[in-house]
Amino acid sequence: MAGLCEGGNEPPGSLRAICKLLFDLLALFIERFMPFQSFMIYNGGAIVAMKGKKCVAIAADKRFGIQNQTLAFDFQKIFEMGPHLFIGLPGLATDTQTVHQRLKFRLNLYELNENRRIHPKTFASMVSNLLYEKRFGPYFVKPVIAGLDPKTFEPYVCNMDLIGSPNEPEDFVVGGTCSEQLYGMCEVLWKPDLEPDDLFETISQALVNAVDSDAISGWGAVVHVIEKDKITTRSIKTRMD
Amino acid sequence: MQGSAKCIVSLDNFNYFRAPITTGTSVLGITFDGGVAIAADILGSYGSLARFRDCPRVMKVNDNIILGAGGDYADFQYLKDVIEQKILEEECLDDGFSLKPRALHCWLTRVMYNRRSKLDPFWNNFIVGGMQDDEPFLGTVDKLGTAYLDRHIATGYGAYIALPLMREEAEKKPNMTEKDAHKLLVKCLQVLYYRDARSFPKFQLATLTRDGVRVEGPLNVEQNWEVAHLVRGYL
Amino acid sequence: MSSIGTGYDLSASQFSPDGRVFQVEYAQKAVENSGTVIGLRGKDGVVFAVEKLVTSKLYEPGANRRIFNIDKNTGMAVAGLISDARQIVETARTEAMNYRAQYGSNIPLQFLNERVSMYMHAYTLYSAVRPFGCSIILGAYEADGPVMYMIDPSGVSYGYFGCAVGKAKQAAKTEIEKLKLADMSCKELVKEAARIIYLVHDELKDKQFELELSWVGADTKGVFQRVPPEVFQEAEKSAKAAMEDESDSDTEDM
Amino acid sequence: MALDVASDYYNFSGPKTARFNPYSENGGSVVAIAGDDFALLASDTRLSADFSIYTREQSKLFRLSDTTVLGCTGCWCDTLTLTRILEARMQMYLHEHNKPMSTPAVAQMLATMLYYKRFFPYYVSNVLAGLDEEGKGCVYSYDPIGHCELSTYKARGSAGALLQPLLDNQIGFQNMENVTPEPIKMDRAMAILKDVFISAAERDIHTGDSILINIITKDGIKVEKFNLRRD
Repeated sequence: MAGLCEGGNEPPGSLRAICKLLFDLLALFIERFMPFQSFMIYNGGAIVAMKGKKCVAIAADKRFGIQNQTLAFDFQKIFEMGPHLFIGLPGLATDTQTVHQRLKFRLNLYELNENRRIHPKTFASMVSNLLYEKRFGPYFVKPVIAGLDPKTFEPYVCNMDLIGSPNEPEDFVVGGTCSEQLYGMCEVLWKPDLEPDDLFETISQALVNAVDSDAISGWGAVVHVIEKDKITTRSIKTRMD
Repeated sequence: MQGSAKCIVSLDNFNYFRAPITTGTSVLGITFDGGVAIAADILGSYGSLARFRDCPRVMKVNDNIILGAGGDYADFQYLKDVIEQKILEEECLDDGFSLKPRALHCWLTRVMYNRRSKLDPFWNNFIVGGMQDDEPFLGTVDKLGTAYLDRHIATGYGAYIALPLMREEAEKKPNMTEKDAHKLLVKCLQVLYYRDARSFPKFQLATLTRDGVRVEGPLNVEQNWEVAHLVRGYL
Repeated sequence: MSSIGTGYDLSASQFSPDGRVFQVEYAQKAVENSGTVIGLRGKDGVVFAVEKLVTSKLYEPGANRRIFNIDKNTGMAVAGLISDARQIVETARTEAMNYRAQYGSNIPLQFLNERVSMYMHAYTLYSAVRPFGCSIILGAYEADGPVMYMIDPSGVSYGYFGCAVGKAKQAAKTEIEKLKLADMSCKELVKEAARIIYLVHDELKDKQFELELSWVGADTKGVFQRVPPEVFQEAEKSAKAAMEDESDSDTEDM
Repeated sequence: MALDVASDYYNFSGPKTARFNPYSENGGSVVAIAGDDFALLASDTRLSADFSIYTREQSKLFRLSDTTVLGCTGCWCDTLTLTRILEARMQMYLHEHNKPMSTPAVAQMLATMLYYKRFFPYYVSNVLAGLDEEGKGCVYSYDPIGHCELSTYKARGSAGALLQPLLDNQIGFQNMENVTPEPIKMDRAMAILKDVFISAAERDIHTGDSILINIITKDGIKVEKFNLRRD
């Protein structure tokens, strides 16, 4: 949409303001005729993240499709942003990839400047800021962040709406086209202080049963369980319909 | 009701829509030990103009039913005549049967739903109160025909401002006396007068108990604008 | 009477050679068979009294009423075929309702009387329908005082101070003429009405009857209603008492 | 999440006169579970509109006969009308056939009644639970225009999407290995009912206050009440 490249040479103040205004108006105008609820269900997909005992887990389905047509079942929606930091980006597939690349860019700058690993909470603010820049022409992704604090290894999960309003609960976060189903499943299955293996079982059941009642999510699933000393990544056998 | 025979109204080629013209604001209903009470101010608003300042909106239907109405005043007047005729016919039969609150509530629900289904609604919300099988009865129905019973009901703005006050009071005093109920209703009307821009400081209060019905009004709401002195910033 | 049975009495739309409509006369005959109904109009109200003949002890008291409310302040007493009369009651009530729906106030008795008379009269013009076999008395208490009308099957109606229809209408009329109705109050009228009904009732032919009393007037605040129980008992007691004196005085005349 | 609601903000296309909308969403959820010789039907008792609570004690269960109960949520004015007509139709059936309607019969009639208003639908989600002619538990569920489906368990209403996958997993044993599904027992069903409604009340603002559970067995229909969070 608007704002094609990052930074670049700066046109003089007033010209820059006018051009920004034009871009925003253009974006608003485009929005007017494309109700963006339909962007959210254009490609489908579902992501859930849960806190456990000194660990977090994040899981996602693997489907990539255009409306009803399924095109691939190995589409990556969760990206590793650090040894103990993952982000899931459900929503419009093209924005999933663009936001990931943009975030990677900003994260690298951050970690080069600070010469240390980013804290998940700070990373969440970075994501929130990136999304809010596009307040009036947003990326259609609902990020789900899961990670451990690089120092204290304290579990952290967070999710946001598409303009970056953060929500950092104590239990679990969900995102994607079957978020209602995921809330139903997580609300019952999740318990505090789950060991990594139990957390894996819980998050898998939550995701798989939720996507089963959603036509445009599923086709395989991947689960990352993040602990202090290791990350276990497994893919789950699910219905492939 | 015999109205002009209307062709079947389909959703798409419907070009005009009913809107309320002269409207009444919230109506409050409350049950207490041994009876019910309904209160409403007597304002007929014409949009934002406080145009008609003596529009009674609470009426006695018969010895065991009282009725309050909000929304379009013309629709209320029409229905009021129909109800009064209904009661008159019943009295003429002189067979010892008289309309009970649940019956009127049910009938009213059907009338509202049928008009809603013709996409030409009575733009009102009613509160029906009375004694049914020696128990206080309080029910409401809106312009869609959505109807339900409860111990405290408030329509329109009252749902946001008065109902929380009533529910909180009910928790403290489960079965209120008549005096408590009146005090609570007046308090709610006072707060509504402060906050609802279409409210009015004169109101009617109908009370129905085993020993009879009385519709008092117009009564005045106590006003206290002391807070004005604390306001800084604009004169 | 000369042209009875000569075929002129089969439809209401035909005149006999001597200018009579027999169907209407037969209808009036039908009215004579029912118990006597009297209406008395005093200075501050109207009273109706009905001698409701009870042909079986199994009847529930108060059943088959012969005095109806047409409106809050208007009543109607009927004589003749009760089912015909109920149809007229329905019609009168509808008329009263329509009037209120249109004009927002109670129908003045004069207009109600006109409408009901026209309605009954309409049934005497066509051969497809028969006239109503009932006479009705309309009574009300309006702003300018009590009003009473009586309509018979022909559709003809007059205003009355006192009137009687039914079985012993003539005997009742002679009694009514003795009363100075114009300056009698409702209370007095009720007693008189009860007395007259007891008087004209023929013990031999119709064994049992139930008295029905209704009134409307100043002391009922303009509401037409059945006479309250205590006033009813009092009126009946004095009527019965009057009957004892009556029977004693007969023997003396002998 | 928040901005789903705002999506209509972006669909703003100039001023429109406020058309009269004959429908309203009054919330509420219904769950039915059928066992071999029983059927459970539970509904919450919160009636709401937008963000305000009309009443906290409105049952959405309608006892149609000794063996059939209907749970009906959605547009409350449609619910009232539909159930009234349904009860009348069942009365007529009783008069004509001199026996009460069986649950499958009611199920079929309800489907036709809903489709009768195909082009001005009753905006309700129905779940019909009861015992069939042989006394086995059965659950029929519907979409607003009469598509009827027989199953052993179903969740419908504002929290239907939250509850259905859960029932599939816990009762249907879906996605569970080395588990041999067998008909559910009464006490396990009751436990599940309460748990699912507690979770639904957590996440769905239109579900809460309390639930009413109708327990339908051949000895009749028992009613149980169970409180939920009231916020």
